[in-house]
Amino acid sequence: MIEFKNVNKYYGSFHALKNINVRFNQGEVTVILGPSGSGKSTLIRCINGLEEISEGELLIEGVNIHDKNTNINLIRQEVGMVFQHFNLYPHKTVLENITLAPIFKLKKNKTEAIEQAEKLLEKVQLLDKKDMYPNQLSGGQKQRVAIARGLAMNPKVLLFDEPTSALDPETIGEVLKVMSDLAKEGMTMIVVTHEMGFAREVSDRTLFMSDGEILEDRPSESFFLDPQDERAKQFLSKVINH
Amino acid sequence: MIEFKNVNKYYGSFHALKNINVRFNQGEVTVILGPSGSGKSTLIRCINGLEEISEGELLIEGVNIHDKNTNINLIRQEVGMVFQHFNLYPHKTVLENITLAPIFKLKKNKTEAIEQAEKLLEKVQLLDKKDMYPNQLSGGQKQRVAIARGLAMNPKVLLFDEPTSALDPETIGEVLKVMSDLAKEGMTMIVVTHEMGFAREVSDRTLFMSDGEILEDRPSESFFLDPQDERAKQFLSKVINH
Amino acid sequence: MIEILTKHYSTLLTAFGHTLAISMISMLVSLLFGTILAMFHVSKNKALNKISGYYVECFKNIPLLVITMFFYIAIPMVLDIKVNGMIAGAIGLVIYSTSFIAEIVRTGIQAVPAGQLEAGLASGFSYWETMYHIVLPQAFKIVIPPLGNQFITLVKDSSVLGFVAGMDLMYYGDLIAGETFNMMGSYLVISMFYVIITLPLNYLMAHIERKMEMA
Amino acid sequence: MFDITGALSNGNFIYLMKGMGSTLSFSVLAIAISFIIGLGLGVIRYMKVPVASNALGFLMDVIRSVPLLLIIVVFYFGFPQLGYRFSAFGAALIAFVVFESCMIAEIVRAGLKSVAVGQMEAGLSTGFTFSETMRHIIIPQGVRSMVPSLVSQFISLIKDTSLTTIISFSELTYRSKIIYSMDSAYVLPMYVIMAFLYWIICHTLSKASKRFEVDY
Amino acid sequence: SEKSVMERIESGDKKIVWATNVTTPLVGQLNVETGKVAGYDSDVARALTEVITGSAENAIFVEVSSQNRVAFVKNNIADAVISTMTITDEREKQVDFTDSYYIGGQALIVPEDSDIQAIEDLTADTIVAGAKGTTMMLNMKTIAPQAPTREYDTESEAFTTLIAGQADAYTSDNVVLMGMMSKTSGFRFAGGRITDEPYGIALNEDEDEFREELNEAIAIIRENGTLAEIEEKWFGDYY
Ligand SMILES: Nc1ncnc2c1ncn2[C@@H]1O[C@H](COP(=O)(O)OP(=O)(O)OP(=O)(O)O)[C@@H](O)[C@H]1O
Ligand SMILES: Nc1ncnc2c1ncn2[C@@H]1O[C@H](COP(=O)(O)OP(=O)(O)OP(=O)(O)O)[C@@H](O)[C@H]1O
Ligand SMILES: NC(=O)CC[C@H](N)C(=O)O
Ligand SMILES: [Mg+2]
Ligand SMILES: [Mg+2]
Repeated sequence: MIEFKNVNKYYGSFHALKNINVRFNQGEVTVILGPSGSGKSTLIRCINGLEEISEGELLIEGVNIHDKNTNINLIRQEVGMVFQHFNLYPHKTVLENITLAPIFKLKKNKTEAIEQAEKLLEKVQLLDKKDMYPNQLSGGQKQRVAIARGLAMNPKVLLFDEPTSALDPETIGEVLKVMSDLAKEGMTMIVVTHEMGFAREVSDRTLFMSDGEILEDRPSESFFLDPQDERAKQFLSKVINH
Repeated sequence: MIEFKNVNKYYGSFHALKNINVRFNQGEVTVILGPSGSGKSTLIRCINGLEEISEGELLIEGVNIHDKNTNINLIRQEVGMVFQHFNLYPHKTVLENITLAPIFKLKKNKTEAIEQAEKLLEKVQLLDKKDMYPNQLSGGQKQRVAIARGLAMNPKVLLFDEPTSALDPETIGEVLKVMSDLAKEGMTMIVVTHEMGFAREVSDRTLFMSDGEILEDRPSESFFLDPQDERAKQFLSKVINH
Repeated sequence: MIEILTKHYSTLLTAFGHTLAISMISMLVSLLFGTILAMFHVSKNKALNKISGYYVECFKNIPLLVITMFFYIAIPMVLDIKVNGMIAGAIGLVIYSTSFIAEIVRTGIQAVPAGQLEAGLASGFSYWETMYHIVLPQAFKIVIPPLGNQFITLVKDSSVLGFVAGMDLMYYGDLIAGETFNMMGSYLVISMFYVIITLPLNYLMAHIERKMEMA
Repeated sequence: MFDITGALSNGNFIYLMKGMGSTLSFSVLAIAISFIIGLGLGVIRYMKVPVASNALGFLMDVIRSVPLLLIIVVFYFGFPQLGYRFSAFGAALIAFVVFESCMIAEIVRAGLKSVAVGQMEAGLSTGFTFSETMRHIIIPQGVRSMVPSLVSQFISLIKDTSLTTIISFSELTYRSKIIYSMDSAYVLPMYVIMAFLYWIICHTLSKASKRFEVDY
Repeated sequence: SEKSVMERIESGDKKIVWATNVTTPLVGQLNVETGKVAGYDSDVARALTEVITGSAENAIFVEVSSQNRVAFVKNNIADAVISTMTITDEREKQVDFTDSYYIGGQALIVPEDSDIQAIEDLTADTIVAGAKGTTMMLNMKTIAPQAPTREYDTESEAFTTLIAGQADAYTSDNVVLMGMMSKTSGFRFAGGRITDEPYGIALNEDEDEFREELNEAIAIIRENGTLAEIEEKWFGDYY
C-alpha cells in the first residue's frame, strides 16, 4: 500500500535518504531501527508529506504523493501519525483533541464524533480523563491520547516516531501495551523505536537504517536472531547490552 | 560517614521523606530505586543541602549539616553531585567546567588545576574534547564531563541523580562504564537510577523507596533475587518486563 | 528636506550626538540599577524582594513624560535647585527604564535552568559566587535581545527631552520646524536620524535572536 | 508653596476627570483598532507571504524605529502641508494606530512563532490544511502566549497618550497643565495626582490581565 | 470643496471658531469651571463675532499653544487664530493676517531679586526661557545672541520653568508677561519693551472674503471704542 521507488531526499546538500526502495504492506507492523541521524524520522515523515522527497516516487495506495495534483491533505487523513513529544493541542481537552479533525475534516456531527472518541478512549483506557487538558496528564497518558487522536480519522496506516522515548520508564509499558493491542487487531503500523522488546516481539518486520540507507529489511525474528550487516550488529550489541 | 537520623522532610504540607534512618558507609556503592515521586531525589539532595531537612539529624562525617553554624559550602565541597541533565556550564569549555571550582574554592593555581582536570578527562576518555563547549558534546560525553567535574573537588562521596535517564540508549553504556570503574576504585557512591543492570551488578546495596519511605535496604544481590516488599516486587516487574 | 539638512546640519549633528549620548549613558546606568533590582528580586531576602517589586510596579505604570516633568519642574520648585533639561531627561529615562530592565534581567536569571544554580552550589560555591560565576553570565546572554530592544525603546523615548529643552533631536526638530514652517520636512529629517540609530539595532537584535534560537 | 485643595477644587477636579475620560476612551479606541490591524499584519508576516511580508515588514520596521512623538507631530503638523488635515484627536488616533499596529504585529508574529512546530505538524498530520491548522490550532495558542506582551503594549499605549499634549489634545496630561498654569502652587500637586491617576489605570489593567494568562 | 467661512455664515451657520491661548492670564485663560475663555483676545474675538454675525454668542473657542497656532488654521480646526500673534513676513507665507488690532512688544521678566535690570545684562550664563515658535525666540538671536535660550511648548510651561528656577529670565509679549505676573508675585520686568509686535488674526489663505469682513469689523470696534474698552478692562490696571 505504501511504496518508495528510488527515493532520495536532500536537506540542502546533505543527503538524508539514499535511494530508498521499500514497500509497506497492509496489516504489517514494521519497526525501523538505526542510530541517531540515520534518517528514520525523515523516512516516515515523507510518508505523510511533512517532508518532501527530492527525487523518485512515493506511492500511497497507488497515488503519487509527490505529484503537484495530489491533494496532500486527503492523503494525510489516511495516514495517522504519533510523535515523540505527543504534540497534543494544549488548549483543547482530551476529547476535543480527538474530535477536532473528525468534526472539521470528516464532517462528522458532534455527537457521533464524541461517541467514537469515547470508544477510542476506552480502548486506550483513558475514558475517565476525557475532560482534562493535556497538561494534567502524565507522559504515558498523553501518548495514549495521541494514539487515540491518530486513530480517530480511521487512517489506513499509523506512523510512530519514537513514541516512548520521551516517557518515564514506568509509563513506557502502558503505551507499548496499547500499540501491541493495535498490532494484534491488524492495524498497519510503521514504528521508529528503540524499544527492542517491542521490535522483537510485536513487529513483523524490521528495517535497519544507517546514514540514510536501508541496510537490512527482514522479518523481525530473523533480524534479531542474526543481523547480517556489521553496523546492525554493532548497534544491537550497544543497545541491548548495558 | 553519612547518617540520617529520624529525618523528615516536608514541602509545605506534603510529607516527602518519612522518618528516614539510614547510614551510608565509606567505599560503599548504594543504589536507590523507587517509583517516580517516591522521594529518591529529595533524599540525595538533602545530603548536599540542596534541600533542607525539616526534622531530625543529618550527619556528614559527624557534622550536623542542618545546624546553623555549619558552613554548608564547605560540606558541599566534600560531596560531589552528578545531575540527570548534566548541568554543565554552557558558557565555559569542558576544561573550565572542571577547573572553575578547584581554582576559586580550593585556591589551586591554574596550571595545577588544569593538570588535574586533564587527568580526570583522561579517566573519562574525553581528553581530546577539553577545549570544546558543552553543546558540542553528545549526551553521554556531557555526563562524563559532569562526572569529571564532580571528581575535581576530591569529594568524599559522589551522588548521582538518574545520571543516564536523559541519554540516548546508545550512550548510556559509556556513562555506566565510567561509573563502574569509579566503583571498582573504591569511590563512595549513592546512585538514583533506573538502570537495573548497574544496580544489580555494580552496586553493593540497594534501597527501595516508595511514598517517602525506605521499604527495603539490603545487599543488592539479595534484593534482586528476592524482593520482600510487595511494592518493590511490583516495581521490579514493571521496570524489567517490557 | 535636503534644504533643512544642509542649512541646519551642524545643529542636527549636535542634537544627534546629544540623543545618542544621553541614550547610552541612561542605558548603562539603568542596566546597573536594573541588575541590582533583579538580584534583589530573586534573592531570598523578603525586604529586598519587596523593594524591587514596589519599584517596578510603581515606575513602569507612570508615563515617562510625567516622571521627567516631575524632575524638571516639580522637584526644582520644592528643593530650590537647578536641573538642566538634559539631566532631568536622563534622570527620567533612568528611573523609567530601570523598572523595565529589572524585569528583563530577572526573567533572564530565572530562565537560566535551576540546575545551573544547583550545580554551582553542589561544587561548593556560595549563592553569590554562583550568581557571579555561573548564573549572571548566562542570564545576560539570554537577555541580550530584550535588552537591545529596551535600548531601542529608550532611544525613542529620549524624545521626551523635547518637552524639557533637553537639547536633543526632538527639541531642535521643534525649533527648526517652528522657524522654517516646513513641518513635514523638519520632522522627517529628525525621524531619519532616529531611524539611523534604531533600525540597524532592530535588525541586529532580530539576527541575534534568530541565532540564539538555533543554538 | 503648594496648594492641594486649590488644585483639586471642585471645578478643577471635574475638568481633570473629563480629561481622564478622554485618555481612557481614546486608549480604548486606539487599542481596539490597532489590535485588529496588528493581528492581520502579524499573521501576514508570520506566513511569510513572498513579497508582501518583506516589503510590509520593512515598512513596519521603519515605523517601529521612529519615536511615537514624532509620528504624532508628523500627522498633525506635517500632513496639512500635503493637503491632509486632521483634528488633534484625529491626528493622534491615526498616529497611534499606525505605530501601535506595527508594534502589535511584531508581538503577534513572535507569539505565533512561539507555538511549537510540533503543533503545526500535528495539525497537518490529521489532514488539516495550513490555514485550518492556523485557525484551529496555531492562532488560539499563539494569542494566549501573547497576552503578557500585548498587555504591556497596551499599558505603553495608555502611558503614551500623555504625549498627545504636544498637539493640545485635551487629555489628562494636557488638562493637568492647564490647571497648573492657573497657579504655580498647583504644579507639584498636579504632577503627583497625574502620576497617581496613570498608575491606577495601568496597574489595574495589568492586574486584571493576569486572569487571562494561561500556562500549559 | 469645503465652504469658506463667509459662505457658511451666510448659509445660516453663524458660529465662528476662534483658536486662542488659554494658559495666559489677562490675554486668554480658560475658566475650567465654566468652560469659558476669558481675556483680551477672546473679548476682541467676541466683539468681532458680534459685528459679523450679530451675536457674541456665536464665538466658539478652541485651545492652542504658541507652537501649534499655524497648524490650527491650516488643519481647519479653527476659522481664525487670535492669540497675540505677531504679523511677520515669514508667517504671511503660511497664513493670511488681518490688519493689526493691537501693538504689543517683547519684554523680559526676571525674579525680583535678580541682578538683571535690562536686556543688556543678559550674558552667556543667563538662561532665557520662552515659548517654542514665538517671534521672541527669533528676536533673541539678534537682540541678545550671547544668552542661551530654552524653549518650551507653551507660554505657561516657559513661565513655570522660570518659577522653578530653571531659567534666569523669561521673554514674551509684554501683555503675556503682565498676565503671568498678575497671578504670581516675585517677578518684575527687566527693562521696557524691546520690539513692536503688531498682533493680527491669522486665517487660511483662501479666506479673502472673511478677512475683508474682519478688517471692517476691526475698524468698527476701533471707532466705536469697544477695542479701547476691552484694552482698559484687561490691561488698564497693569500699565
Ligand atoms: N530540516 C533539516 N534540515 C537539515 N538537516 C536535517 C533536517 N532534518 C534532519 N536533518 C538531518 O538529516 C539526518 C537524518 O535526520 P533524522 O531526523 O531523520 O534522523 P533520525 O534517524 O530520526 O535520528 P534520531 O534517532 O536522532 O531521531 C540528520 O543528520 C539530521 O541532522
Ligand atoms: N520543591 C518541591 N515542592 C513541592 N513538592 C516537591 C518539590 N520537590 C519535590 N516535590 C514532591 O516530593 C515528592 C518526591 O519528589 P522526588 O523528586 O524526590 O521524587 P523522585 O523519587 O526523585 O521521582 P522521579 O523518579 O520522578 O525523579 C514528589 O511527590 C514531588 O512532587
Ligand atoms: N504668546 C505668544 O505665543 C505669542 C508670542 C509672539 N507675539 C508671537 O507671535 O510669536
Ligand atoms: Mg528521529
Ligand atoms: Mg528524581
